[in-house]
Amino acid sequence: MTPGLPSEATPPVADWRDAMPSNRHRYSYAFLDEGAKREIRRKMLKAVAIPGCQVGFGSREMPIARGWGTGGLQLTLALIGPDDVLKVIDQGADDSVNAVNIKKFVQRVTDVPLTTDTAAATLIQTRHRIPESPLGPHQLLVFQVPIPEPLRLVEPSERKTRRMHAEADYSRMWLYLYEDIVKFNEITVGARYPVIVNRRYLMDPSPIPRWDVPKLNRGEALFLFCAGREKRIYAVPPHTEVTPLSFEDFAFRVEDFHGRRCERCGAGHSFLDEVVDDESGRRTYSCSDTAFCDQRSRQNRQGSR
Amino acid sequence: MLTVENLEKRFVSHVLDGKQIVGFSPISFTVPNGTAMGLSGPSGYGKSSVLKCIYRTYLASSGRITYDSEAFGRIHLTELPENQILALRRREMGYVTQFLSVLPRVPVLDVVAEPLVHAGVDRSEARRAAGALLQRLRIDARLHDTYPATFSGGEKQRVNLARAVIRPPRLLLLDEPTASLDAAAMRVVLELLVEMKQKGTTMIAIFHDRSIMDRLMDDIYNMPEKETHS
Amino acid sequence: MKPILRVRELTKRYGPGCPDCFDLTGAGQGTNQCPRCKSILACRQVSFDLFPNEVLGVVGESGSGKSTVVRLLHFDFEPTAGRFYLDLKAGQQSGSALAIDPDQDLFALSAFHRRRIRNERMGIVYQNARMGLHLKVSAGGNIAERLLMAGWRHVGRMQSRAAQLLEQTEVPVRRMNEPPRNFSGGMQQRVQIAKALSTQPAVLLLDEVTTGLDVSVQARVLDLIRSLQQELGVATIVVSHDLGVIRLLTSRTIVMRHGCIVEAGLSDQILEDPQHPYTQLLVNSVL
Amino acid sequence: MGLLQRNCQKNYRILLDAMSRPGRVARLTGIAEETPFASALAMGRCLLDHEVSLCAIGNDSAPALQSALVQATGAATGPSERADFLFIVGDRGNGAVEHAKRGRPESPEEGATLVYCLEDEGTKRAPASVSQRLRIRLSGPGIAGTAGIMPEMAGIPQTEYEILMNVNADYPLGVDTFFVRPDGGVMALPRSTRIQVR
Amino acid sequence: MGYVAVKGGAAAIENAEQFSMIRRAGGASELLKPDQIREQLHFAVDRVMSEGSLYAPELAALAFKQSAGDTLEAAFILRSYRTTLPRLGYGAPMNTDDMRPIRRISAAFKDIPGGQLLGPTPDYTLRLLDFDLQDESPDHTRRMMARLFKDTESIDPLPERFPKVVDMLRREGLLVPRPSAGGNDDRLVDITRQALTFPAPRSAQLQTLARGETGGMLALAYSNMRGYGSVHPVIGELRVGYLPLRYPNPVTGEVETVGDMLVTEAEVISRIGETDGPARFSLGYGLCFGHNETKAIAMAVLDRAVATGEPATPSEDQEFVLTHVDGIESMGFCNHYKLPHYVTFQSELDRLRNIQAGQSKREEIRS
Amino acid sequence: MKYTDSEDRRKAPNGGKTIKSRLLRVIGSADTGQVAALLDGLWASGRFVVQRAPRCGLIMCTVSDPFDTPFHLGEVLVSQAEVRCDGQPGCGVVCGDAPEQALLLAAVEAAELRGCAEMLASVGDAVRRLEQTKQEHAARLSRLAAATRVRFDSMKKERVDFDSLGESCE
Repeated sequence: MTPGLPSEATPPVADWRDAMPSNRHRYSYAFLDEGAKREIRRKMLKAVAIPGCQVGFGSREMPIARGWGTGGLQLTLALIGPDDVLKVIDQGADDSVNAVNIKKFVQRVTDVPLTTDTAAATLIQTRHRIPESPLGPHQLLVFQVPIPEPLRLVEPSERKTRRMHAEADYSRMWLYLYEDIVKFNEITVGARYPVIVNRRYLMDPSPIPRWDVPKLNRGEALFLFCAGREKRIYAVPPHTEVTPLSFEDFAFRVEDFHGRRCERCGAGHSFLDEVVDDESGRRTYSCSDTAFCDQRSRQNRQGSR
Repeated sequence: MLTVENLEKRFVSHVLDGKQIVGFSPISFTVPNGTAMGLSGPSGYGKSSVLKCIYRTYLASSGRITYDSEAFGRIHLTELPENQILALRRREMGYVTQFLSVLPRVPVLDVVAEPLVHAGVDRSEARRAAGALLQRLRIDARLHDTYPATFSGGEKQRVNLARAVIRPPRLLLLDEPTASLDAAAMRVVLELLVEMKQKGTTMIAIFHDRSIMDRLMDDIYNMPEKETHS
Repeated sequence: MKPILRVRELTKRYGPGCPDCFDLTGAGQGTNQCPRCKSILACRQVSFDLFPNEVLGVVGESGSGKSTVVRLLHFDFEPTAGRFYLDLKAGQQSGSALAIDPDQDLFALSAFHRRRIRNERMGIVYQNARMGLHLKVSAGGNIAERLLMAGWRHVGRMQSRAAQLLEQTEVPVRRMNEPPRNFSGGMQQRVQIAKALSTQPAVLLLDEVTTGLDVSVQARVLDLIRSLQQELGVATIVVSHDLGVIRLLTSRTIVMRHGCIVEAGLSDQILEDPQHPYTQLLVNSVL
Repeated sequence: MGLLQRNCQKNYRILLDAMSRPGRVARLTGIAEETPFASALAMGRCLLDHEVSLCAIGNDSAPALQSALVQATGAATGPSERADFLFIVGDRGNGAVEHAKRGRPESPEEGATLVYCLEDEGTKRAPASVSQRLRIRLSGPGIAGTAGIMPEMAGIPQTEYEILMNVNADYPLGVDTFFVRPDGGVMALPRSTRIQVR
Repeated sequence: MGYVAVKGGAAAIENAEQFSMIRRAGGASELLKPDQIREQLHFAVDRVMSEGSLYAPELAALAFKQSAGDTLEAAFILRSYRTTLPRLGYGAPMNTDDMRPIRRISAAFKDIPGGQLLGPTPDYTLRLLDFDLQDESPDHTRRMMARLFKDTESIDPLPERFPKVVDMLRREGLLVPRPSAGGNDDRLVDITRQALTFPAPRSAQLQTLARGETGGMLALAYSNMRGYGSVHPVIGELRVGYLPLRYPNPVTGEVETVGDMLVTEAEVISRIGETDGPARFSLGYGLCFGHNETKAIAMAVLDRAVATGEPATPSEDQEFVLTHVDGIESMGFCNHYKLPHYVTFQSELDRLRNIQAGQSKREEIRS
Repeated sequence: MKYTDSEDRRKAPNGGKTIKSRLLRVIGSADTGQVAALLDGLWASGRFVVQRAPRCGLIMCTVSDPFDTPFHLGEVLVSQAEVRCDGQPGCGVVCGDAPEQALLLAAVEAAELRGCAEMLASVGDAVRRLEQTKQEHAARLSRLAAATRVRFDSMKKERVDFDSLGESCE
């Protein structure tokens, strides 16, 4: 046995030809080698123990491009097992090309069942959205994060942002919002709205719309975030206080869909995509969360029957 | 009130390879409370240096200065911590030189009023008192809002004096306060000093004019000749 | 009278250090770099007190360690050794509710606590406005940053406080929403001063604040500092290589060279009767 | 996927869930209770390898656990104040917990992970633990409202909780703690949990 | 109408992949064999290995074939392949003194002990399109080789090792003993196992640069040489050669040479170090897998540039350089903008409309 | 771990070098068929067992820069296998994706450590042949490289006096 390396015992082989690896070019379960998984698992535990704190890790290269969800994918692969049911969404949709691509890859290396049904999933990897229907305690939501550092907006140097986190000095971020108000009489941050986790760390909730930010606060599920390119893992455990930055005289506000409804399922309380009709040029709206929309449509049909 | 014992000042100039220059040779004298002592002697005997040693602008080389302070009791000025010296300067000691030592770019009125403001007097009240004092010292009211840098030598001297006496100190050190005053101005200044002495201020003074010394001083100390060092 | 600020044996070394560092450097050796291990002792075993209401000068040529001292006190970087105490009961009450134990060495506190102390109890004005201000953020925003750090969360109230401070520091309030990069050097220093004073600090640190300004502008900024100091009574440390600044603002002065304090005394004494060869040289060079 | 790999994945999810819900007791799978240190070894296989260091302390069995862990995982060993993982056999750390790594302000995650390997004897001392359960309240992330310590996990004396409180007083610096029983029962107290002893 | 479903993504992806395969292999020409790529396109293979940070010429050639000649993409494939492999251990510390060079030159000296050895370089070849290559005959190449070997028969073979030019400077005390800034941190870290922190130790800096993207490093280094920086490089020595990989045998513990790697090494001397003390030359160091001189020199210049005390330009800022030279990361991020962003865009749209509404309302009130 | 050179210890009776170490130097130029034949020959003895099947893995190479700071240059793909000869383990590690080569190296090592070098006669012959071809090839390439050496005829001295050149670079 190679010193310093744990190994699974394999029975000795008498004929050398029998020992020749026939499956030499097959990938191992969940793609990552076990050492990589262990490191990611250790770091995830630390991230959960210090909510909102960005924990560095030795991000591995994945077969999808950096910036295309390699962080989320690494967490998914380090977490996933045969008991899981996986859902992958991008922009709220299960069928968008990126989500399909990731699903295809994970299934190829694990064989886990896939679902579009939010309630049926044990593990959900997402880009830019939190599902509309509330998540339960048995569920994990893994976010793909392009830029984990909320302070990057105001400070390019990692060395300096690290120090700001160490000192809980978020005045530069506050100042950014203050200046927004001075200039526009309004906070202009759209998605990626900065939040404070557990009254300590400023956190980038990944580019979810403001609509989804309140869902992070005191949720039932564990939220895990990972940026592959920037090599950071962080987390929001269940029942954890997550507050968006706001002023006493300028409150945090979610996107305004007042008076608009999904053309398909009629929902008036979900995040809506704006769609311009090819022919009429008319602006219409539809649910960004396609699984949610499907479910409502189904119910509508059943109801009308 | 103030006793000087074997006080001596030598300057060591490191710039000139450690050359020693004598400020003044050892002196001893006592100034009783409420009296005025004049320092006399030819120019170069170190009269001004004595005043500076008492005010701690110069560090004495040896000897000591005992002072009965209102705030701290009997103390040795040469050894007193700096922050206490500063407190004495603010509350008990005044020092008037022939040179302008006030701050630039501050209107005369504020320069003079400042010690009162420091003592907690309302600013407008302090300015009123300063105005009156300057008027008495024959500084034209039209000049009160201008900067003293533009003043003549005599005017500057009177501003200096006004600043030192607006809040009468217990001990007043005067270094040629009338050097460039005309006769009329000098008369006013002398009046003022007499008045202060009557109110109890102890003084140590250097006057170029021997007749003023005689009129104002209770005692005169003749500076000894400097010893020459090798 | 108790000092408001006490510094004991403050040392900052850059480099690995060796047992001979202290013997081979300092004013006596004429260098602050250890010839053996190449470490630089930017300041070494510096101790002094600052009293309430007082303005203390720190003078010396560039490389003497004077800026290092104030920047260590502002927690801009970590000291190698030394202790630092603030006794806020010794001074006048300031705006913050932050309590500090007078016997607590502040260098031993966590970065988080030090940051609060720095923000709410101390103010600094740097020579280079770029260090103290965000030049692209509005003047008002620069002041608001400190208020935000101290926990202010009301935009309207911050704006009126900023306006008040700018007025106090003679910056036209109508320029409040302009970024300081549009301002002259003197005006930038005023904004820095307004920012430093915004949380009513107990100690104000001024690091070569007028160096590099035109002489006339220099004078106006110094006047402003003097009058604000007199008005607010904030204990102040003035770092400068310029004896004129020291003469104008300070009552006591420390002279530094090669990281060491070579002389300390009343400012007029330092200027008129300097004792240490280096101070004499400094004073003679001015005249 | 091999059995070992499978158990590691399953147990990791259990540990992650425990860390996400402090005070909640879960149970590791694949624990053969007759094997000494089975629970601690299962945790070790799940989390340790040659990239991290460990140290076992506590009672006389500590050296045996340490060598078993090294054998099973290839982890390095180091003094308790530098170890990434600190296994405490029995119910007290005997002064080592106070000096465990707490991380630096720029990287608090460098703080150690503690594993109290409770022994059956200790955990069966029921009367003491019931009263203790009443006295210790947990709150913070992962806990809706407040929580207590379940009796089966209450195997350490109150002073040990007080030590943990002190070590984690300067949050986010601190240590994260698991308690594991011989039967696989496991509970976590991350540094974010506020422990109140009444 | 109105609802545009994003269904059918799976099929589209499949077809796109196949279309791309056909573009590569669907033509009339004979299909390339990885061996041909490894031997005949060796510069490309070397570049893929060094940017992919995996020395495996056969796999690099395969990746290059698969990516249809896109070196970034090929390096990326190689990098993600290494994610699946266990790390067996660490090689015994190597010293490039043990390199067996096939090329070594110095620009600092006219002649060096052991001589200037041009080796296999196209540096002095005119860059004229060689139309003879359009129809190269294997016979002709073989004849040429035979002649070449015959012509050189009388020449003495090279020694196994050569002295290093910088060692001579060092002996004379002309070289700074250590890089000045950021050089005190001697920790040996592995950036593939732990995220970079700043200031990064020297080992992390060199490892990051060694796997950096040639073009990106060249751009940064060029900015420094051209004027946005202060490094005025002189190439002390540039070497291309074989470095033995030494590894402790897992059974016996004895160190064995398990293979050779072709590497390029550059030692760049910059005029007069800016540190205090006696004036000396400072050194920048570059080393990478394969034959890639541009990268090694750019690396050496950047290594020296980031040692500048107070960074005034991007190429002097360690954090700036190290966070931007990785080709896999920058390419991925650049391309991720192709992904849909309509949720975030919707969110921005909401803000913008809100602001505009507020502005026009304020203007109404004013007028 | 303390690193020692394999050549120092475990001296083979003839020539001072073990067959394993000589094989290591030339195995890169052996083709797979040739290696398989050698393996078959060894296995015919019935004394060899594959303890651990060949697998690919990575070795991180560590190099020292001119300031003697070690750093990681990058990883190298290697193949590793473990073979026992009468219970004596031997390990083979070789660059590249080469399972047969790794096995052969492991077997040779095991045999040598077991003290049955006599079994390795056929391997020894193969090594000699490989050494000869490799040496010829290497010498030709080396002469070719030597031919690109720049000659400075104007220099009278055979060796350059560097002390006198020191100034020219300032």
